[in-house]
Amino acid sequence: MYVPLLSISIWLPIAGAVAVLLLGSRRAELARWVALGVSLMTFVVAIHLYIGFYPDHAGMHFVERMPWIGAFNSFYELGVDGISMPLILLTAFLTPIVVIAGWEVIQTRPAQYFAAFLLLEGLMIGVFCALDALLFYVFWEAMLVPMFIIIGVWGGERRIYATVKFFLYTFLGSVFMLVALIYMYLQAGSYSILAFHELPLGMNEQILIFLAFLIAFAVKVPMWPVHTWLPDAHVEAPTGGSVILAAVLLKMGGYGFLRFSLPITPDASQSLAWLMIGLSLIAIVYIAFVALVQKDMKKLIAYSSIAHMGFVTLGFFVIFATIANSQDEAGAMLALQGGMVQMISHGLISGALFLCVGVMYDRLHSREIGAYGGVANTMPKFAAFVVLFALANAGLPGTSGFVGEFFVILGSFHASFWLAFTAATILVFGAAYTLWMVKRVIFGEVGNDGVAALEDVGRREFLILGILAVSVLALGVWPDPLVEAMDTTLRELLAHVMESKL
Amino acid sequence: MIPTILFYAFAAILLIAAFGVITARNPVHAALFLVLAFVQSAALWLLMEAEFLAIVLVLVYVGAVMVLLLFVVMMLDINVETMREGFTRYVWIGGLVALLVAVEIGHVVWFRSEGMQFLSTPEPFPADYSNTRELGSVLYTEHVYAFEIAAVILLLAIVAAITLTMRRRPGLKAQNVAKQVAVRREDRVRLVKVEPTKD
Amino acid sequence: MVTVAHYLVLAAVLFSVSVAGIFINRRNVIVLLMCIELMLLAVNFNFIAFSRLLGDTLGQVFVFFILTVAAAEAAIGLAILVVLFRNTRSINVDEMDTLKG
Amino acid sequence: MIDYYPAAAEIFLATAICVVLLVDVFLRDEQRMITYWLSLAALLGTAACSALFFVDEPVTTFFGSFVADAASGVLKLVAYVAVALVFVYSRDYLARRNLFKGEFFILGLFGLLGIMVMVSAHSLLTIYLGLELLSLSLYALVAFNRESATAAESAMKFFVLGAIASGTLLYGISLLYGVTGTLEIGTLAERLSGPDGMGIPALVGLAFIVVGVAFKFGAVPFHMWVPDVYQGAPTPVTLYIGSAPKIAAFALAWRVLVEGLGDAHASWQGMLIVLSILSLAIGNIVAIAQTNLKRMLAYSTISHVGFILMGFIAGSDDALSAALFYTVSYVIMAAAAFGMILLLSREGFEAEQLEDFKGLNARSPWFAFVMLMIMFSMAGVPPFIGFYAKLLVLGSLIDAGLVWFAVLGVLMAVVGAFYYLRVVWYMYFDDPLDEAPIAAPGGMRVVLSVNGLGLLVLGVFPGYLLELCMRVL
Amino acid sequence: MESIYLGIVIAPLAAAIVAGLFGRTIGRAGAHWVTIVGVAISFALSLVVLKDIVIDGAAVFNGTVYQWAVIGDIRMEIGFLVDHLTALMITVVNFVSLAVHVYTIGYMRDDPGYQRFFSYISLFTFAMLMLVMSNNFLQLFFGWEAVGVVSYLLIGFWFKRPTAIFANLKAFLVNRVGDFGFLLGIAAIVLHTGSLDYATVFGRAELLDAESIEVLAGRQWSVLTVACICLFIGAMGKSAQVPLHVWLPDSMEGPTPISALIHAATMVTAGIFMVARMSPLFEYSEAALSVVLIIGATTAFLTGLLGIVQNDIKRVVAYSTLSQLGYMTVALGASAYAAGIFHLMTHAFFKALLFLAAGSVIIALHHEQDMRRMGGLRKYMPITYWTALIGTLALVGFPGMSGFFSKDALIEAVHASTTFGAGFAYWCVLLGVFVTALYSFRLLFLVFHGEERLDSEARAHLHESPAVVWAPLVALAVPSVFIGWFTIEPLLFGEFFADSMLVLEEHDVLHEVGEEFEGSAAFVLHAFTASAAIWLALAGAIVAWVLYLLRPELPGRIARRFAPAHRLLVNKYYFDWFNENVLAGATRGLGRLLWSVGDRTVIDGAIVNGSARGVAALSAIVRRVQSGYLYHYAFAMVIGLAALIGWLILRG
Repeated sequence: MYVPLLSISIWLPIAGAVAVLLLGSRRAELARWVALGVSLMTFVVAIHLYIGFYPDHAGMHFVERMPWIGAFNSFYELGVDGISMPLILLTAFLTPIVVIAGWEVIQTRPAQYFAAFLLLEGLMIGVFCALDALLFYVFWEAMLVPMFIIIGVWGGERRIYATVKFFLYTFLGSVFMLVALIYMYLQAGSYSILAFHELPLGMNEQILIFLAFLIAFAVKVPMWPVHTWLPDAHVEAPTGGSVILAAVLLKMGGYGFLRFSLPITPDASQSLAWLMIGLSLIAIVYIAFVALVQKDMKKLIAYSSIAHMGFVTLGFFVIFATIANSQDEAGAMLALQGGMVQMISHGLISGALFLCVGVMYDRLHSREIGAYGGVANTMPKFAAFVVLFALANAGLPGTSGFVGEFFVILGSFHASFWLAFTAATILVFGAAYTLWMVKRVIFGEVGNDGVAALEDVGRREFLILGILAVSVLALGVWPDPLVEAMDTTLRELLAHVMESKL
Repeated sequence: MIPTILFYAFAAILLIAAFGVITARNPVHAALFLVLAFVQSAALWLLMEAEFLAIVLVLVYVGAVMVLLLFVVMMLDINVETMREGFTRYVWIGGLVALLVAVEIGHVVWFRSEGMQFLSTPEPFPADYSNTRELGSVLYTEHVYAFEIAAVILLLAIVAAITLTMRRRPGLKAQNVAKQVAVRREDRVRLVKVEPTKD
Repeated sequence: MVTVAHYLVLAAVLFSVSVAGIFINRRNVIVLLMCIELMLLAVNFNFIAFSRLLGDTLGQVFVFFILTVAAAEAAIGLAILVVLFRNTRSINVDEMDTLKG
Repeated sequence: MIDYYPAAAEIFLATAICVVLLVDVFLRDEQRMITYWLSLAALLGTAACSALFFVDEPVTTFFGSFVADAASGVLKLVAYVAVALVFVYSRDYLARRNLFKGEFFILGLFGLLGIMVMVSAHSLLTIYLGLELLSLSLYALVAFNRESATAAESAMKFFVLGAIASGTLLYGISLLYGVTGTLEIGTLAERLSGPDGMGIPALVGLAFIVVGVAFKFGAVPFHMWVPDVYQGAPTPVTLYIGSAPKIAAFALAWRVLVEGLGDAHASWQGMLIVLSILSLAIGNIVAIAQTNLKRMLAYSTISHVGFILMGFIAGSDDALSAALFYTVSYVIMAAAAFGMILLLSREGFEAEQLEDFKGLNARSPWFAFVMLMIMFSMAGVPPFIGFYAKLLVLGSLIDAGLVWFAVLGVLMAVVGAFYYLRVVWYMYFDDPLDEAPIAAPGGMRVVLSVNGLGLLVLGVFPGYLLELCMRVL
Repeated sequence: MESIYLGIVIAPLAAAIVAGLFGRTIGRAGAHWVTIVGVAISFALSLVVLKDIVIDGAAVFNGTVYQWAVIGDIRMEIGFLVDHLTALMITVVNFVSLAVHVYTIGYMRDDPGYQRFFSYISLFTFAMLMLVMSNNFLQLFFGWEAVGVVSYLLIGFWFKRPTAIFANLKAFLVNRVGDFGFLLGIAAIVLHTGSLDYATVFGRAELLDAESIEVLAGRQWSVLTVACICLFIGAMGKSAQVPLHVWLPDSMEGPTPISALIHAATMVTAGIFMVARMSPLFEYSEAALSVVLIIGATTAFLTGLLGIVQNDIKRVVAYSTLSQLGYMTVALGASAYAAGIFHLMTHAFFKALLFLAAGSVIIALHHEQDMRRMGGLRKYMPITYWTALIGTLALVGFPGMSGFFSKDALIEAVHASTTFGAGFAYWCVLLGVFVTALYSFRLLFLVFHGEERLDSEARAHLHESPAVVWAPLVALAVPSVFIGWFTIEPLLFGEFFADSMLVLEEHDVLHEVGEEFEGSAAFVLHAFTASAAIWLALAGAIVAWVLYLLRPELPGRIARRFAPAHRLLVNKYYFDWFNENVLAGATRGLGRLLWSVGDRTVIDGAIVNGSARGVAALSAIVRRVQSGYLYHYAFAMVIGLAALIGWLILRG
């Protein structure tokens, strides 16, 4: 029997969102359970995506195609490959966690809160499996709406500044992409992304299109110097919002590079790779310095996210130099795989770290590092989780955080020794800012009466942190299932990118 | 020769009147200048053998519209003394822009009308030509649609003017004709059987 | 000889004068209404001149309708003027500035 | 013999207006609902006539001064819907303010007739008359609340500026007439496409006409009336002005510029580009500083006009369809937006300040959501219809090789997004300033909800409307 | 066999997980039992392996456990390489670990984090075993970092102490600097050989040497040299070589058992082990070997000097460890890998012994660590004293003790080496012997001899430590005394290591030393005649006796006399000062600068918010055009009209 798995995983959460909204906040308890149920069902569907995925098959899986807007020759076309499937899985995995995390904490308009997240989930999955550029763009932009609301309604003190900044920043970025998409539509006669991949484009066109994409994706990733929305958005967003923002939304930038920039404009990517690598390195080093001096935990993690996402972009764009210097695709594959694994892993780790900050924030209502100290005394279980996730964030082998960084550093070595050298500084800096925070927050004598009165994690919190801890460790100890799933797709991508369109 | 002299005479008076309209201190004077301008225009139109429109302009415009205008001017009772303030300060820039527009259009019709007959004098119509008949013959046939719309516009003007200006003043004593008509004998006269008094 | 162009230039000058009148006049709204009448008059000149040049009646028909509409317009304009005056006891252009920005 | 059938809708409406007028005269104040229902019935009848006599191929009648074609049919139907929405949204507001008079509906129908005349005009004369019919009803409508000084002020400004604009338009028409000797649009186009048809006098006439068109649209620098009138007019009238007449403006531009002066596209393209850029910039930038929602929406209109003009600038058939689509979707959005203001208004309280929307989500989550959809749609965020409107016009610009202009457009859209977002943040992120329940009647709630949801539904399935727009032009 | 190998690593891991996650359920006794049993099983199995490989001569095992990831044609796997080196290492590790486990029962008796501690040390054992048993670079790095993390956790075990959590952060970061190099080294190797597997990589070592890489512009360096130096930077971090040694003394903030286990016996020697393991690479790079040699020699001498001025009992031992690690490194640099490993082994025993003895003293004095408040403890703690004495003698190289064999052979090997820097290294290690003896006996005299400087309360409770504490001391004392006798020949000159390590013909210094080797006893005798080392050691001991027992006022006078030198030593050559104030300070300063200027002022302030403010300001200005005056509106229209017409006319 044919089951449109992708459509289900998009529309099930959206329908769930409507249902939750209709239930309303007066029946909050029921709304919570419905939200949890729907998100879990979506996760089950997403697992089926993994089960039914043939890693050796290079093309799209689970393809669905229906006419959508005839006038544009635009189709409701869905499909996943090795790049998008893990990201969908990540999305579907984190949404139930976010729902559970907000279970008791969210008391103002809970139904809207959960509905917003379900809606967001559906739209995010839509972004990852849309094969029609117009459809993609619709999901891509529509996603901003629930996120805008989430940060703005349930956020912290400066939430309005943060959410407006977030919205305008990303909106500014994506409109340029829209122009590029329209341009290519006019060239190709359809909005099919796969057709765009094969579209012959001259160098100047490619450069302009690449830059348009760059603005869109760089904002999302975010890359230096268009990163400043992220710390604000993260700091002000509610815990769930931060989690989704860091774990999934940022990945869309990376996904965009793989799905659009590289295959559509391979020659421009090659000729502008120096720019991308430069920006990535700046992100890694510059942001590390900045992260070091943050006084706000969420801000620190946000900056750390930027630095870690720098590895993603570095991995994606270092391939040209690697291939050019070695004629060997292993290095390039390492870099590509590294970028992808880093995205998944960063999703888990940063999500977990934001949840940890959320746990503390729920108790003391402060994100300041200075407001804590010696949390391990009163919350030993929690402290164990924080230390684990912090170490994972610092790229400890055996956790998922290591895998991506390892691959990327290895992959960039062929490009240039100093490139790998600079990238590898994250070993030191990442550990420095993360563990320094841990030192000041978790360790030490009990900092104040507030800390003294802290209660350790409850069952609900333990559950979600435990699940994340297990997945972080599992991915670190055995990344092969993930790597294997992506391998063929990335190999094809690499071959495609290396073929000039000129 | 005579038409030329007449043209310049009428045109001069027309322009003077127009300047008068925009510079007159008193709105009543302005209205009267406008009447003068209309009359001069009617004369000029006669020179162009548009007799019907010339007459209409005098009858309808000067006769009706301008009277309405004057009527309103009088009714509103405006303080004439303060009417000129600020005038001189802006007159030069206004004049400059107006001059610019006039020069632009004049330049175009005089120098840039290649292939057009703008600089020719049309032949006069034959003596038995009736401007009114010509207009009449097309107005209700070719232009019946426009004519009907014009009718609707006039209806609209009536409705709009009434809507905007008609006020039911409370406390105003007026007859309610409908009520008067609808009144029945029973409402006004009650027949009472009065027992005859017995003295 | 008086050519069509003479009439056209006259109309242009008349048009400019009326336009100038609208923004030179800072006090009285009634004068603005008169300027509008002048402007329509200028247009009428154009139509009649062209009608004469081309030797057909279309232009004159147009003038006919313009006159009609101008009358209606004048009626409505005066009605608005009356409403304005009743509300503010003033018809000064300078004082019509509550809506701005 | 004149063929009256193509003009059945106009004839029906004109008759219906007379009937409503007559009936209204004999109604007592408390029976005024009859006028309301009669007006809606008139709209329904007109729509039925339009639908019944819908033609796919252009048909001209009345000696070439009237044309019925598919596009005009669609435009008229949209106009009916818009006017119907105006009537439905306005009823309660008017009733609460003692403004519930038959004249409102009658003037509204007069205006609609003017729009229809313009849409179906095939002669510069009928275009002018239709324009006047529409404008005169609008002047009267703006001043409709006779107790309001601001309304009178805005009506006066509107009137004077409108008269200047129509004078300018007339001047342009006179020049064109002088050059071509005709007023009929088809013939005009033919004669202008001749060897030396497009001389300087014709071009100057064109400039005058562009001014008239721009004024009707409200494009910068001929936009000055828009904010003042939107703010000063009673909200139902603002709703009216903000919606249906945009169709007339589109028709004016389409009939005159495209059908009549299509050969001069290169000449008016440059002018429209300037107007469009100015409109985008001024509209979006000044809207940010506004605190009055009606005024903000006025500036928003100006910016939307900048986008509509893009369709004309690009000039191809698809581009015109894009402009048409934009116009139609804008009408729907604007109707809903002003409908929201009417919804929140009650006795002695005009919900026209931005602050009046604060905390709407706490008061009514559903209508906050409707407003959210409207705002995001106006900002051009998918999956709402406003996005496709922008997508289409931008696409046509890029197709015409004006990529830089498209980039400029999207940048301005980003600037514009800010003030739409502000409405959403007031509704969702701030606490309500007043807790009064929404007093609007059920019918209006339903219609407004449908109107708002329409933005979403048309956004998810834009295909039908899109193809319609492409087919008729 | 494979299941045995798995058992060796899994037993401690399982024990760690049980003790860590279910510590509260199984209780304190449960925790120490489960972990001790886990490590005991592992130790037993490692003995089996040792016998199997060394005695039975079983084939070297090199196999994969599972595939970690495959990318391109690079296979990344988790697997074991069990050869002689591995067998020796796992035995040593497990032995010391077991001893420390037992010792901990006593040492940590009253600590609230009892179960956690056992979990950590068990986990550490697992990580260390993974490191030494690895057959590839990936797993090596895994273990490498994992031991670092457990070390981090253990140094900060008493997380309430500000000094402890400062020290653990410092330790982790300094180690990370080393790992940074290590990772680059791995990258160089993987990328140029296409494999992570030891066997494959070693097989291509010569090819690697032929390839060149441009690190500095215009300079072509051999990939092998670059890789080896990078790898050695990792070793410098982990094995605390100058200048990355700064973390080790601070790491004494952790509980003493882990100082013994991690910071003396096992983890810090991982670097030594690694270089030995990589000998097939290092051998082909003269430059790398020189670097190793010079760094090691510098460390050996300089850090030894610091031990003289320390007053904290554990810190003295820590500096001693640093110095001894320097010795091992020197051996590696001289291509005497076997000597390095040999010293590693003997050092593991006697240094663990010394630490545990120090710990015994510390618990007896209720966590007093300052030697100036000790003295004369001999009579209160005889077992501790004697075992400590054995440890000290072994450390200073008293003839016949284990340390004597390893150190003397090492010095001989350096003497024979021709690698660049060998002369310098030789003098360093030779003088180091004197220094070693000086600080070692200083410690011994200050703690156990002389007058009692204890406070009265401490003296009242003073008594010998319980059996769980002294039993491991004894257990370690035994190999400290004897192991050298039996192992020097097979290890250094025999075929014990077989093919585990590669030494090129021209570097084979041990062979040279071995030519004169005629049995352990002869080696002892030979030392008295042919080596200066033993006399230097004696001199050190005497000087210590004079200074700290005979004339205790002398040291202070000397310190005042040579005040600048003394200050230099007390301040540890200003390394910490430099790191904290210059490096860390500059980093934070740069961070603040980038944040406040780069992010907040320029990007956010000027560009992002600036453009927003700009638009708002523009808006406020432009809206004034909408003045409300009708004539302005009309004026705008007319201007627009005039402009349009004018444009048309001018355009033609």
